[in-house]
Amino acid sequence: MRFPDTLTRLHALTKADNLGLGLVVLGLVLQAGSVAAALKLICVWLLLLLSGACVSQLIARNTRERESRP
Amino acid sequence: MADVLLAAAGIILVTVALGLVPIVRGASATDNILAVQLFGTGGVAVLLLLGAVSGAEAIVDVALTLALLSAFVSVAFVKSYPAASSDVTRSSAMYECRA
Amino acid sequence: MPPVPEQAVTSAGGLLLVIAVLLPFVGVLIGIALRGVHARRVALCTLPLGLAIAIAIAVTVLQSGAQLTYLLGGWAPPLGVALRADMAAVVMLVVVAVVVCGIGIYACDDFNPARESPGPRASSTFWLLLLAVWGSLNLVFVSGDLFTLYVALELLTFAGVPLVCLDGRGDTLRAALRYLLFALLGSLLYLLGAVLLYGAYGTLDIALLRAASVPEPVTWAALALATTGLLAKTALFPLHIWLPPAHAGAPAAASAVLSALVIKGSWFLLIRLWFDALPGVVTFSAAQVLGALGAIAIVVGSVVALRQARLKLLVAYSTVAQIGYLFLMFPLAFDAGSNMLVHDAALTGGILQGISHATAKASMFMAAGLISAALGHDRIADLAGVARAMPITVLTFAVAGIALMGIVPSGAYLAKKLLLESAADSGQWWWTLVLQGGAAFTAGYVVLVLVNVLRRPGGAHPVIKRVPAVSEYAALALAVCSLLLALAALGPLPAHLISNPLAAGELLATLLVLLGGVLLAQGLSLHPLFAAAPAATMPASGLLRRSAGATGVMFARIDLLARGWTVACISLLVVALLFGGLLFFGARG
Amino acid sequence: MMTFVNLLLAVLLLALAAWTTLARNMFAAVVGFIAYGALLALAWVQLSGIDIALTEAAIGSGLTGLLLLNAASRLHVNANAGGNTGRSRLRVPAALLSAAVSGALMLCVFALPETPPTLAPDVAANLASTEVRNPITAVLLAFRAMDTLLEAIVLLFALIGVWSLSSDPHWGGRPGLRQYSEPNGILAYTARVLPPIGIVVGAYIFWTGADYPGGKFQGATLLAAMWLLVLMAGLADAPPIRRTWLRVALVAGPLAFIAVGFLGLQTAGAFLAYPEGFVKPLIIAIELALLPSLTLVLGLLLLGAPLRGEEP
Repeated sequence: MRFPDTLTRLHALTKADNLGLGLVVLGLVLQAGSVAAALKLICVWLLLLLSGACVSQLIARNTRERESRP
Repeated sequence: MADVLLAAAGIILVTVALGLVPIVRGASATDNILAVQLFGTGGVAVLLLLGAVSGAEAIVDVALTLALLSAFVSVAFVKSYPAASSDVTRSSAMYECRA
Repeated sequence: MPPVPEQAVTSAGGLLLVIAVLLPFVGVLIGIALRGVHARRVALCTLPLGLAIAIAIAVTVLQSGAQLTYLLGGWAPPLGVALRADMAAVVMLVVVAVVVCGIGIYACDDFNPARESPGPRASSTFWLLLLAVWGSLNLVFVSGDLFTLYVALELLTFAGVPLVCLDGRGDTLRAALRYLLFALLGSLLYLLGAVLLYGAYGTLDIALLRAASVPEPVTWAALALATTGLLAKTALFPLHIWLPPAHAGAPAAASAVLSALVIKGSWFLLIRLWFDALPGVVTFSAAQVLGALGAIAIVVGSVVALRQARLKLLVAYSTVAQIGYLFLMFPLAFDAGSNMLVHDAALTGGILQGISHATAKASMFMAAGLISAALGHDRIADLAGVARAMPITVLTFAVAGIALMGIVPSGAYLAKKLLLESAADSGQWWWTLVLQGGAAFTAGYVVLVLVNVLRRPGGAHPVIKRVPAVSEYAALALAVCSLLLALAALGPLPAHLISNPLAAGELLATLLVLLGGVLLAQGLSLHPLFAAAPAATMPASGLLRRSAGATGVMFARIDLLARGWTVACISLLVVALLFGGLLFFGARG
Repeated sequence: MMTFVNLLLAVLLLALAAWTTLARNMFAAVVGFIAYGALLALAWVQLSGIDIALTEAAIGSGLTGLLLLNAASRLHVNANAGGNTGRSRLRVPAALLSAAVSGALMLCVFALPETPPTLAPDVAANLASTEVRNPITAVLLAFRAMDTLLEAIVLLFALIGVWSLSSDPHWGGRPGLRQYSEPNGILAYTARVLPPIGIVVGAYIFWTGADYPGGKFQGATLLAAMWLLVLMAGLADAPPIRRTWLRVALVAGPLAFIAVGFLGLQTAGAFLAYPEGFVKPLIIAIELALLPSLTLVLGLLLLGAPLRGEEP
């Protein structure tokens, strides 16, 4: 939490989003009971990947424009 | 095994909670929403872990819902606090006064 | 949990209860689907149907002599939900139907989408909300389940709040928001109480709770919370933060709905809770405090009402006082022998009081609305000449005033008699003072208005706009109803209560009440009642009047203070703690 | 380990609640509230209230979050609003009183019996006759169906109230303000990609509700959120509230519910009873009819009063 500005913090956040959750899901998939359950877990991860990507783009732009204005 | 998963869930919770600390200290609005985004992701992870521990499949549905809506809230934030740019323009004019 | 046999079956004709609740709601749904202009038509079709169903329920109950029950979905409580209609519910159903019809006829011309003002928004919304309030109230009266009652409260709140800001002015929006927030706070407290009761007894059914509940900490807490929430929604002093601005700012027909009907929902629910669900848990001291809050409400509400410069605010504050009157039955219904509240003369009197207030206050608001529409203002000091220009409306005001005062030929008179009798029987003489004093206060502000409208106009003809005759007659009809309906509701009249109204004792009591009212009005009103009398000739009364004026200012300050958000919320907590403590210590002592 | 996680959750919940209440900055409080909603969903999962967790995640955190964000940004424009206007002298007694009430409540809750009386066994015993496997659905649509019907109607009342806040020239017009965004921007992209997924998830949550946690309300919330996403990106515009299809769709759900109720009168002998063998199909039919109505109501409630009359 010692990153100097919002954009770098965003950078750190996306790591947690993508990689952290990905690893958690990977671990859980290995011990999931059924193929369907495993697929569902992967779906959750994919969904977060997608939404995370979109949202971080949005926030980044929002930040850049906010900071370039004043 | 369950203990390991629970420990993981606990660690994620603590980390996510630490992520909230900057808000307490009065960070910018964007930082706040970043913390919420992190909270959403962390919540999803914890839910998945808890689901694996308790074996209740429906918990994954809660995670799905949370994942979808945390993205939704972030979009709402960007629309509510526009940077007056071309991509995202005014969304929050006020109700006109009808005095 | 042993099921209570006679309540676990649907009785013949029970379906009427379902229809009574759903008919207005279906009207709302169809009204939404058909858009604005048709809303009024749908509502006007629904009104007579609903009245007919209310009467049918009354006939069914009177013929069978037992309460009407309907098990929804065929599931018996505690699993399912039962609708029940006892005598009290039937009376309320009929009276509300009559009042809603009266208001409908009155508003027929006001809220006509074909007219320029108030515009299609307000006129279609009003009719939908009128039906919505009606259905919600019916649900409050017939529901036998605490959670369904919570839903009914929610329905009532969401139907009532938009009525406040129908005309869309900024200050009415503020009043509506105030009402919404405080009412939701009340709902939440009630819900918390209901949840605690379920946690303790595993049922939400009122009849089963009555059998299962015992005085213990959870029940005390639940009752204290639910009572506080309901008091906040009924706007009993000091929780009347939202009432005066909301009732005074709304259009006249909407004020009539709000003041005559909406607050009766939470009031009736409180009766259900205290008398039917947990009568063994309430304590003498808690009932006394409820009555005491009522007494304070009478004094503060009446004094502040007398000091208003505007007619609609005067009527709104008189509601604050009348609400206090509605709570006097709680201490009087307390049976020292069984240590619980009992269905007896005091409850009958209280409900009679409630229905007289519903009809009389509706017609009073209508009369005030008509006067204000005709004159273009409602300043009390400038009402001279109205009596000559609008005799029917002034007659309405007077009749409604008589009904509220409880002097001789009215239902409220019987109500007062019943309450006085209970007070004498149970030895609680102090409530006699409150009952008579309250009547004098009511007389005060009725006389204040009447004196002003009867005054000879100084200048030109004051009326600037003609009001529709049908509205005038609708208001008058409701006022007359308030005299008659209560008599009908009582069924066979208890003979010992009826005495010759012209007998010396009765006449003296009436005169005393009126005289007290005149003195109060003279002392407390903003302008001297009889301005013609030169003030210099009465130095003593001048001094008296100054001190009375100081008292008035003090009460107005108290009212203003109590209606601040912070103080109101603190009062809420204090009342909750107070009731919790009283139930706790009352049960010990 | 479970106890540790639960304890951690409880502490976090309390801390977040306290902080949300005490926050001076309105926006920070909103953010705190959204996070609190997510945390509360976790807590409900731990309490085995998965249906409630779903609802909390959807309504408490998602839709309410949007509502509060919008409100906060509007008040922000109104700079003078917000802040502490209460009398500071009264804050200490108010806090003490609140603490006293909470303390008394806590004592009462601790006084509850160790195994509280509950209707859960009754519900379980009668579950078979409702033909659904999710006990929550059985309670909501069989045992206490009336409450569910009335709750659907409450939402419509609230919508009437919200609409009535419009001004006369705009009555019947489109709610909210027209939203714009760059057609090829990232927001538009998000609003094109997420809703299909969201709709599938919403439909799944709705469908699974008969047998597992889920149902019409949570499904409708997700669908409404996706609809709002499309509106926020400016890909579509909110319909004017005078549209007949809109109004019919709004009331179709509750009306169908009532109709099925009266059908039960004919076939099963009681209002809102279902004939044997058709219970599950009828329950699903009611839920299916309520789904679009609820979606529209929730979306329109968040959009607010009509602010635009006829415009090009």
